[in-house]
Amino acid sequence: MTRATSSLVHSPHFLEGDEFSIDTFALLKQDGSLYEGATVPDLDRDKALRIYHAMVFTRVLDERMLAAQRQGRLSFYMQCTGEEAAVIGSTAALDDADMIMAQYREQGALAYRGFSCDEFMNQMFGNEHDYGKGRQMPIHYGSAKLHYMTISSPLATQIPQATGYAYGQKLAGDGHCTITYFGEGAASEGDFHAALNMAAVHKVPVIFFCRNNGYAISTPAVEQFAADGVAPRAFGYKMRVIRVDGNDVLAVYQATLEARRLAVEQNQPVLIEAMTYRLAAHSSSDDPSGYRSKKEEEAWREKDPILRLRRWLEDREWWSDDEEKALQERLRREVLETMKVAQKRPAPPLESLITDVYDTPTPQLKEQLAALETHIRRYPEAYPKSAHKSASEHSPQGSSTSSGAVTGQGGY
Amino acid sequence: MTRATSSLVHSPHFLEGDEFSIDTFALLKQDGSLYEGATVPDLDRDKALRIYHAMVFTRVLDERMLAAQRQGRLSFYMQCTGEEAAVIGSTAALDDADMIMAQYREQGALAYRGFSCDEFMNQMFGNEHDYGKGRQMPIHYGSAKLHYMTISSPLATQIPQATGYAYGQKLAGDGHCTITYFGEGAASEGDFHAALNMAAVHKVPVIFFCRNNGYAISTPAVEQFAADGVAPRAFGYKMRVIRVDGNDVLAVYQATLEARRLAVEQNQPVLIEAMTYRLAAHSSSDDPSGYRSKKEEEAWREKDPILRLRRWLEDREWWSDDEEKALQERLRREVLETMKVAQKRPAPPLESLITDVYDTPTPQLKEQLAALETHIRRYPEAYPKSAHKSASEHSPQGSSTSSGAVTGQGGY
Amino acid sequence: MATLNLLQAINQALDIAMADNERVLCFGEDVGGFGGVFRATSHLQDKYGKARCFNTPLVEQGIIGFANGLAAQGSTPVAEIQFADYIFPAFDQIVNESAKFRYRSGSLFNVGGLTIRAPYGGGIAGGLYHSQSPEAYFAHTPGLKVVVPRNPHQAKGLLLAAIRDPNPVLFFEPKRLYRASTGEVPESDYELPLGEAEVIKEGSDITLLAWGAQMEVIEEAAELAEKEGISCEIIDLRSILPWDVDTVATSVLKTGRLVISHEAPLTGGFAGEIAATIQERCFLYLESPISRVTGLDTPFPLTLEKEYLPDRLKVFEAIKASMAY
Amino acid sequence: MATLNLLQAINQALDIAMADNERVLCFGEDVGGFGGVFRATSHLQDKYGKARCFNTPLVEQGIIGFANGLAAQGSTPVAEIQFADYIFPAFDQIVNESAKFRYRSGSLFNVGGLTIRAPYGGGIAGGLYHSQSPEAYFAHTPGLKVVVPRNPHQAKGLLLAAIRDPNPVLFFEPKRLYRASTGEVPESDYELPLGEAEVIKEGSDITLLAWGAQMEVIEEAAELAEKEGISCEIIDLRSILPWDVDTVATSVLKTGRLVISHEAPLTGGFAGEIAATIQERCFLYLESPISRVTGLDTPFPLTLEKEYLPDRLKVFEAIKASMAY
Ligand SMILES: Cc1ncc(C[n+]2csc(CCOP(=O)(O)OP(=O)(O)O)c2C)c(N)n1
Ligand SMILES: Cc1ncc(C[n+]2csc(CCOP(=O)(O)OP(=O)(O)O)c2C)c(N)n1
Ligand SMILES: [Mg+2]
Ligand SMILES: [Mg+2]
Repeated sequence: MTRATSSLVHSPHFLEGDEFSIDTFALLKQDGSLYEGATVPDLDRDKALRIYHAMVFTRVLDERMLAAQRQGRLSFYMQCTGEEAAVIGSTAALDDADMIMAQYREQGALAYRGFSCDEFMNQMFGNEHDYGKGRQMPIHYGSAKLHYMTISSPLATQIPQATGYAYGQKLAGDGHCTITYFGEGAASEGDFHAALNMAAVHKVPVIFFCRNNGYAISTPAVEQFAADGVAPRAFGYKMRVIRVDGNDVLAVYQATLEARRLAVEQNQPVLIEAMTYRLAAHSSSDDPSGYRSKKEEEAWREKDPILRLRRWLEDREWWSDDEEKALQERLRREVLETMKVAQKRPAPPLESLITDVYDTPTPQLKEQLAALETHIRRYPEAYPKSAHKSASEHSPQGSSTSSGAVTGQGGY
Repeated sequence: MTRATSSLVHSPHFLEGDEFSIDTFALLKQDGSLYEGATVPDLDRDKALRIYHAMVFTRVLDERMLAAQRQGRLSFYMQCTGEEAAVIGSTAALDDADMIMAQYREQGALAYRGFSCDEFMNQMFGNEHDYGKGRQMPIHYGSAKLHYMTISSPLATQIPQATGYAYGQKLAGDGHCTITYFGEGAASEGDFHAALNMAAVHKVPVIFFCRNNGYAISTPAVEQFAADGVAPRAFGYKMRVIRVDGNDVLAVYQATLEARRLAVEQNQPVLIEAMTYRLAAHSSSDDPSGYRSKKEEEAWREKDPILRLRRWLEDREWWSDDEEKALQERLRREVLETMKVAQKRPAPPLESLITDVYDTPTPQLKEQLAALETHIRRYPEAYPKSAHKSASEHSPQGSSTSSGAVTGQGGY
Repeated sequence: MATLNLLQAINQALDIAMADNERVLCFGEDVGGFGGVFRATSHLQDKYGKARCFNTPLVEQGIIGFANGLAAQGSTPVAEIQFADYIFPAFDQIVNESAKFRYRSGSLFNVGGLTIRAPYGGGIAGGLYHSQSPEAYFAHTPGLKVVVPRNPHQAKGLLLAAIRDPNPVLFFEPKRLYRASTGEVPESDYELPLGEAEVIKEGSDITLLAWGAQMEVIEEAAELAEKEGISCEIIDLRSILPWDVDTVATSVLKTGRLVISHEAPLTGGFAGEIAATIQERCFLYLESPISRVTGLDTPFPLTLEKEYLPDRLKVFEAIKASMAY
Repeated sequence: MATLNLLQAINQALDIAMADNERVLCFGEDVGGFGGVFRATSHLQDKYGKARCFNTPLVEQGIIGFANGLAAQGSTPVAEIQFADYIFPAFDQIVNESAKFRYRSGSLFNVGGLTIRAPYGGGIAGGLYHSQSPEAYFAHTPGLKVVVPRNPHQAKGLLLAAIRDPNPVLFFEPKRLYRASTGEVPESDYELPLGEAEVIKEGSDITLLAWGAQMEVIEEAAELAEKEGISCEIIDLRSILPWDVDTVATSVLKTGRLVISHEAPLTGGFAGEIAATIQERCFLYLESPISRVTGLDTPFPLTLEKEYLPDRLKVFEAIKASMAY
């Protein structure tokens, strides 16, 4: 695999475009110690542990949900594994009311903001409590109260939207910015180009956060672009840029802190390229052995971002083995129990098929729903999720819950 | 107006991306003498005069056709005025069988290749001799034999197409390349980003030639991008780039010669940014006084690329006042006479409405044509361009020719 | 009341909307200081500042992506696409994003503030790429509203309603009428309802249905028909999506005959949807097949555009054919 | 003859096309060494080299722009769009460019070599963005051909015809059937005609019309109906554009009744075009309104996708309603 390689620097120097070789900003070594000359960012114990908890939760959630998918309980899943530092370190550097417009692999950001395990589960099982009303595939979370825009599958569409959102924030003058996450693959889309150029021209407080994890499904970065990563594109738009070790949560945190300052105080859009690696498969539909070596994966597994932070926390005596054990157990239990409950919750009501297309259903939609209701009343056993209870007595074993034995091949 | 400014160099140095400040390559001063240290490219008298003739023809054509548009003889026109050196100097550096995929302001390239005055006129009047069969607005030329792709109005679509075309040339191994022209405005489209990235990844022999003429209709370059022109984007794709004085035909010629060598011999795509100025209105529908000053225009009129080349030719005694006078007169006469004839030629046959939608008309299209024929036979005087002569006796004064008093507000 | 042309009416609607609500923004290619290539946004930058009325870079997918984000943030963007023919680079942002934003989030987020304006249609010697009528592409997309005004009075009222409607609206302006259509327009702030067709003229023998610039054509055809004693009911659909089935069906139940006309190609055009729905609703009342008078199934031509377009004579012939069936 | 699934049939068609003509190229996101996320292009890179089968960067507008250029140059590109839901960023390149390339140049140039493959359709727990059926968007675009196969045998023959057809063809593959549909497929190189519908089963009471994965559904509905003594004629439209009006009209002239089914939303779906055309062609022979059984006018849902989809029971009900009219 050919990846961007460059020497390391230890302070968050934003490139102006007058130098071209792009260094990588890093603070924390894999053993939990700092690089020589590196200084710890301003991060107290509470915040460090909030970050760490979110990282561990994300890892546990990912492991359990992938297993659930393998058991046929869930149609689809996508793991953040290996990229927790990039996602959570950056979110932690924001104000909790800054807008997040993510791609799909950023569940860690939501976990950091306090999305509950139950909320995660309800979305994944598309049950009646899912904010998205069971309309999108698993992992397409959204939360208005946590300022996390609902995920959209078409890649890169959120990038120019983030520019627009942030332009609105700038006009509102409320001191907030928007961060948008995307993969190095998505950065090839035309929407990426539009978004960065418009942000630079209109001086918009937006942070473009590229998770360069080396692959877009099976396509290695070397077949995605000929350049040294995504970062040099910033010069083409006259945008500040920094490259950061994406497995180093401290560096990501500090880089994003500085980026946010530039965005909010100076209306300077910023591009951050976090060099990381997707340790898991692209999704539950994918098997990476078809396109990369175990050896390569192993090399990156050595750079596990969670372990790296844990060692740093332990060095500071902010964390211990016992606490780790207790946390892991609690989270595992929580995930499993919450999953059980969520999976049993009924599907959203039939009416949810036609609401939210418009602010209020059109006459046509109401007619279509009425016709459907009549039809389902005629064949209740054929539509167990939505047939009236009285009518669905034929299917006693709870097949009216939101997810039966779904074996999806839907997404990729 | 804020425009890219940088110091001048006098040899065609292709930037690798390891330096960032982008100089402008120039050879010829406005007085027709060379910059100190500059050397003349390999250009014999015949070629130099071929270039010069094409430039003068283009200027004359533009003047006459704009006047024709003003008289209501033509629905629409677009001038190349001010950019003749950029367009013709680059085309002259190619093999005549290299593919040209232009935007719309590159009639000079076609003139250089030998498109006849009659061919120009037939297109503009959309008459029965127009290769495009009267389907597109004036200036949407195309020539298969001259390897000039028919112009398409949607901006930037030709840029990724050029990448694909050149990829095909590379596979064919015939030693040809493709050049694609586009404005600095069109370079904002997503298609631009797609095209350059794909060309770099797939090592395609394509030359991306950006005419940075300072405006996209009324939008100045400073509202188009925040960066120093379009050139720095090349680094983001790891593509060779050169900036050239677009009013200096010698520099454009030599830069393109080198670019072609890189493309054809090394499968290296190249970006050329030619700094120039649109001296005329955007099109016959436009009035630039609404968005820029006469003073600015005057400053650029001082840099007239045709005059610059003429002076150089005269210095070499390759050209004289008498020759100039004779050429101007001949071209003016040719344009006027050819126009008269072309304007009187009949419209394409009714059948041309349905041909070329597919390789052969579908049954539906044949039915639609038959119905239309029946209809026109019923109301011949309402469709003077297509009614049978026998039926159209009501309209004796030649109103069955292709263009009546068309006063279009179609394009912009 | 003043006599305005269609462009002036649109400019006035934008002006009122911006004065009324400081979150309304107008942007697009050349819409800033220049006021748009057709001048629909003239003077708005002077009046409301560069932050609220501005040029964008030349990238339609970016314009609509940006507008989607702004709308999600709670602003009321009115984005201009310079010609409807150039809306296609933004198709993904409109069809996959604007249209599905509210639904996919369960209404946590929406882009209801969004309005997209674009000049559309032929008859102005524009050829392939300055003449298209793309309404049917969007009419297949639940979540969008699609509106087409026929004259200055309608344009002002419908555009104000579109801007304030809590759903994304595509507003297609018949550019052939920009200066050609003039009429009395109240100076006040008024709205005309979206989703409602308008019966322009009552009649008993046959219903004629169109929208936008094509209204003129069917009105002229009706005049020809009336001379032959055929009484035409004329309906302006006004909203293509959602469309007013009831008004059309009520009319056809009365007349038993329907001719629909649009400039876009026949196959897959919106007349097909209307015909399919009305034959179902009015089956037993139809005295002749529903007839469509449309552009040919080809790209838009230039020299022969008169031949291509569904003009009053073609509509007149369709009326006679329907009556004689 | 071997028993193949739909994916294998497609892979075989691509293999044959590439072996037969060295100017055929296959590319798209992940189609290279990996063979595509569904494995439709498996082994092609090994067999024909990286120059002819390769990954592209992740940019649909670039993929189709590149493909248009290649086709104009005289090559025969077969571009894959990973899911039909992701074809919209390439909409401009397809609708404004591929479709109009030949016409606008007066046939000086064309992109007739182009084929675009994309998996489409629902029923696989794909939700909003892995389920769409966008054929109607393209069916409104003269210059394109649109083809949808129903099973492996059809897929191979139609895809070979599409690749060799001298016009740009969109080939939508029913991904729900990729592995679910198996059948005998000749090993030979054969083509099935574009633009021709196929009468799958003759019948006398009512005509059922669909395409792609929806064929299974109407066949099952026909079985239910036959049990009640209703004789169904079943037609696979196969080509959406241009479509075979004659075969459908001939059938409806015989049966007097027509039910059309597709997964895409009702409004603006292609069934509307068919209904509009057939009510005109067969007006005096229709014994009941032409009926459409389709997806709802909403984005594609997930949990309630069974409820959303036009299944055999819904089609069966429509048949009965038509018979009882
Ligand atoms: C417009 C669009 N095209 C294609 C896809 C299919 N797809 C889903 S994820 C993916 C790869 C994305 O790679 P990258 O952006 O690097 O993100 P990563 O998965 O590595 O986090 C592809 C091609 C899509 N969702 N949207
Ligand atoms: C996709 C698309 N959007 C908008 C337009 C309308 N339009 C035609 S020319 C033009 C400006 C182009 O500017 P530039 O690329 O700089 O070329 P120049 O006219 O300066 O040569 C615009 C906006 C178009 N033709 N296509
Ligand atoms: Mg990636
Ligand atoms: Mg320009």
